[in-house]
Amino acid sequence: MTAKIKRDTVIIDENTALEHVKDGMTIALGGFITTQHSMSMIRGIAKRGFKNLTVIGSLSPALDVDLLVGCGCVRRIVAAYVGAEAAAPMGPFFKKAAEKEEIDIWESDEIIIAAMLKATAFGLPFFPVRGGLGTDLPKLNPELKTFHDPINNEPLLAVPAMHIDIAFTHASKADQYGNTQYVGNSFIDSLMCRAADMTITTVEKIVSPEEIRRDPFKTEYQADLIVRAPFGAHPYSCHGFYMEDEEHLAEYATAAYSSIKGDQSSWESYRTKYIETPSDHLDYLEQIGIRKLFSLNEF
Amino acid sequence: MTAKIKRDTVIIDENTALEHVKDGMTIALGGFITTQHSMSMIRGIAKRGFKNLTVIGSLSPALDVDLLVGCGCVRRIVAAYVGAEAAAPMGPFFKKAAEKEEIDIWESDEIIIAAMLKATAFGLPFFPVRGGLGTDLPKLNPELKTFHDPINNEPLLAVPAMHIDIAFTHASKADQYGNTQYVGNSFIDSLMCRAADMTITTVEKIVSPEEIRRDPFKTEYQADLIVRAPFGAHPYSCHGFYMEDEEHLAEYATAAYSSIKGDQSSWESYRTKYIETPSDHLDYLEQIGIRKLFSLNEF
Amino acid sequence: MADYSVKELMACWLSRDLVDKESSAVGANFPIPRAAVLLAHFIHGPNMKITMGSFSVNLEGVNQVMTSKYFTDFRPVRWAESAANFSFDLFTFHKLDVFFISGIQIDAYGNTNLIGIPGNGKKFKFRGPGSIGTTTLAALARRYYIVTEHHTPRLFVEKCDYISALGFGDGAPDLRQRLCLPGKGPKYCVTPLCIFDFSPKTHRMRICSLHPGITLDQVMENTAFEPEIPDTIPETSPPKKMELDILRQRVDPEGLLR
Amino acid sequence: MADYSVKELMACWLSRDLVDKESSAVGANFPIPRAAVLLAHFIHGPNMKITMGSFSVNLEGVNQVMTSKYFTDFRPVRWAESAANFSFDLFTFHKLDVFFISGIQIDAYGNTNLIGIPGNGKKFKFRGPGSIGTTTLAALARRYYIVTEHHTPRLFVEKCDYISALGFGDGAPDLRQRLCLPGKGPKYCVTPLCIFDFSPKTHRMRICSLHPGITLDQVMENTAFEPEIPDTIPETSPPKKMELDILRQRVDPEGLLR
Repeated sequence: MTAKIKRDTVIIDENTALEHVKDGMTIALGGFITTQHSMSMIRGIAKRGFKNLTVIGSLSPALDVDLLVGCGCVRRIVAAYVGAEAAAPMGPFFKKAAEKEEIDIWESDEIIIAAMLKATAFGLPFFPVRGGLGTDLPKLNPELKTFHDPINNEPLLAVPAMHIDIAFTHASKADQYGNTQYVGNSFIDSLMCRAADMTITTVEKIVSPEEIRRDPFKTEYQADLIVRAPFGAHPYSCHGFYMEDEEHLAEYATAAYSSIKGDQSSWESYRTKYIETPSDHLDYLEQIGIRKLFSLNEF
Repeated sequence: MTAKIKRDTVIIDENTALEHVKDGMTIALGGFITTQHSMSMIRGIAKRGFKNLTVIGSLSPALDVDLLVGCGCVRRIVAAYVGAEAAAPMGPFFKKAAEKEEIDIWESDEIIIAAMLKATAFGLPFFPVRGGLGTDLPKLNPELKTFHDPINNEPLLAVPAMHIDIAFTHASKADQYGNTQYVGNSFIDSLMCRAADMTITTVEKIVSPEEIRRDPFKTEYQADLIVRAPFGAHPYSCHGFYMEDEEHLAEYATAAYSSIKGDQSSWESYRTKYIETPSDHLDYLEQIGIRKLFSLNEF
Repeated sequence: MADYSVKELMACWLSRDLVDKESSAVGANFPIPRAAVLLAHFIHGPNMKITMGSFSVNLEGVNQVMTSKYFTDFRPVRWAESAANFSFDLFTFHKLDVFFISGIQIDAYGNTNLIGIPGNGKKFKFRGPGSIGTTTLAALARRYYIVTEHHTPRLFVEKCDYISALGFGDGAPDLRQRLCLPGKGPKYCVTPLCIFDFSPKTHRMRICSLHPGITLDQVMENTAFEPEIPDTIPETSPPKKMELDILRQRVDPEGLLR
Repeated sequence: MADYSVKELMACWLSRDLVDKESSAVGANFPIPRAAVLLAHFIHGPNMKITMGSFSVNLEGVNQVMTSKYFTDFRPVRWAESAANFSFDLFTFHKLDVFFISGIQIDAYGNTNLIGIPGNGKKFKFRGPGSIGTTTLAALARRYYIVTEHHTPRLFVEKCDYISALGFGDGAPDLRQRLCLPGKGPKYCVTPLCIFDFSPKTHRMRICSLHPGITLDQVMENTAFEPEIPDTIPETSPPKKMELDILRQRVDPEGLLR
């Protein structure tokens, strides 16, 4: 009855996805602490050597952000914590770069970052919060402005919006049209995607549109681009799929700590093996090995 | 090993639930337009003749709010629309009370009400929005204040928080501890419950805690009190259970329109039959009849 | 004798102004814009982001869509890819491309009134239904259309008694920029008699086309303000057979627009 | 020789100050408060609103709880009644009853620092891990506890170099009211040597009790500020057998606190 028109698929490969990144961009990384970071994309960014990025971590990111600092990609960090808890209380490269003033830190706490994301997602110049009054955060981060509200004249902190070029998230599954669902918690990803100009999501599995429609209430957002990446959050966990690879996190932390103490050998070999040499994400997984990957199952 | 301590159940009957309502309170009613209003509670409020209520409708409520106006319970209304679309484009009692200045209307649109709920839920004195600038809303509702933001000096509207005593919502199911889930959309209910001091939720079904735990991501909020009320949203729809009872909505609208035109007979008989005489919600359902109720199934 | 109704004409005309990949929302109980969006989706917009009530749907491969009398109708869930998250999505309308607005008054600068009419020293001689979501959406959506099933002098006034949704205010050229509103305002006003657009200089309504069989005098008699009138006024392009076929078979099988 | 560790003492003591029906949140990798909350839940708080990571759980009938090394551990989902909605719940901490905070500096007025230490003309001679959620939670949660596994003069300072979480600022009696902060601030500071509370008049830390075997001199030597010292200082009440049994069998089977 009508000319055959077709809906577009948004699935692309990781190289094409990474062509959207440019030096100096502001990127937001989803997940939370040690789970669901889009590591295949983050390693891809590190490998390609992008520069002067502003990196918004997942409120409290893990060593995903530390890796980008260690690879020299970062000019400015928005994060309330950089570390992997028991596996590495602090990101070594983050710590050193902060102390050497090689990076700017947009000083904040998790809720202040979430407020910045809300302001951005809602198209508002700022979002008001109470936390931070009476602390040194406004001194360390002059973008946070104390003001008095127009209704009750109460003191509040205005958290400004921040333009975000790309959000990188890692989800359980998506269909070919970008509809994205999680087995577990999506943490701040939904808000991040609404705040960013573009969302690139790596997924454990691509599923049929019919599977997504089976429970449309589970759909968290519609990503602009989908990249298939099984074990895409490794060495972090992905709810419902695998847990943290603690050995790998320890290997990273050890290498990074020796690097900041002056011995570059183990960091160079880590970087060569896991970042520079693998041609793509699946090649990286080959380095990790099937036996290790399948040892990480939940429970 | 330890003294036997037990977790409390929060299931109560509708009479006990309604003892929490007092004259002059501010109550918020969940649902959206023609779906999922907690009608058993609303009819109970009308029957008991509470006075001077401030009623926050579900952004755009239906004739649930109109019924409370018609029964003389309402002093002030927060609603962006009062009507039932095709079944009755406007609430008759609302229209008459507005024109006779018998009620105050907190003039707004849906997003401005949602902003008020956000401010309240987030413990903020106000929430900033752009919509409403250049309109007559701030003139009609002087609580909406134009201000300039502390970051970019852009004009914005400050929507104040509003203290809410009780939120009444209607959900698909809950366990005995108040964990509440929906088959369909929960619209603004989650936000309303976080804004109110207390949440009283009527449910189609009470289910086991194990059934709730089967998908904890579906839990929208933990209600303070749960009242069992199958067909509790009648004559409105409840996603996954039943559709609007259009005949009943027409019966209401016809009665209400004759009342505002001066003929009280059909309104008095409606009110007697459906509000005053039934001793409780199940008695009301007997008035509606099983044949009618089971004709309302979805699809 | 036309083989289509004026509502069908309005829906078909509107559908041609919608673009693939755009997002749109249609308010409650508003059948002409709803039909326009679905028609565009079936004809040239397979990637349009369509909402039916609170659901995001895509109807590729769907032969026939039921109409909904109520915004919250649950049945479109069968085609839903996601459900509106009221916590987020009510606040992100600056990302919405297209919205549709009506009113109990529509004025020369595209402002609309859903609140009411004052009189006798009172706020409301006549109370309207309320602003619904129009106040915010008129401010934020990238563009919107004013659509009305009636065209009378009481509806089309020089100045709304109350403005519930801001069009171009008093026509000042930079009003929306001064208010920092992201939306560009109303693009067209579609009535049963004609299409108005807005003069780029004055932001005043301007006759864009007259529906087949309608004269300029008919429009002027039913409009209480003086719209701008260009030298030549084309006829509104009527529905094509292909459009009517899809409209009647797939979008409006119950014939609500007939 | 005590048959319990000081961490077990701290957890048991803290658990007694938690009340049934209260809501509490425990930050990442913070085993003593985590144990205190679960212990209170098992002993006298069946209606406590407990979070394990991002899940709201109730553990009635659960014999043994695994410990989590990571905040985002997915395994407590087995007991979850709901999952945190980051869009709402991160902004509603004024409804949270109880929180726990640590720091790389803790000062005489209960302010804490997780940001870092300046030096040599630089912002950071030593960069700390970051404020996590403490800035907001210290402002909003109805009360909080400062809990630390260490008690040294470098940690307990007169004034934090940077305040990341506000306790009582400079001790001004109405500081929190002036700032309109809903939270009442820190209630106790629990260390491996003693319990501090805060003088109601000065808001300065005051020794509340000394752990069994600890002398006042030991506390003073390890505290770089002068706390207020009452005339009589009781001994911190040690764990009861029942508490230790539940702690070791149900809450901390791996013995992280031993």
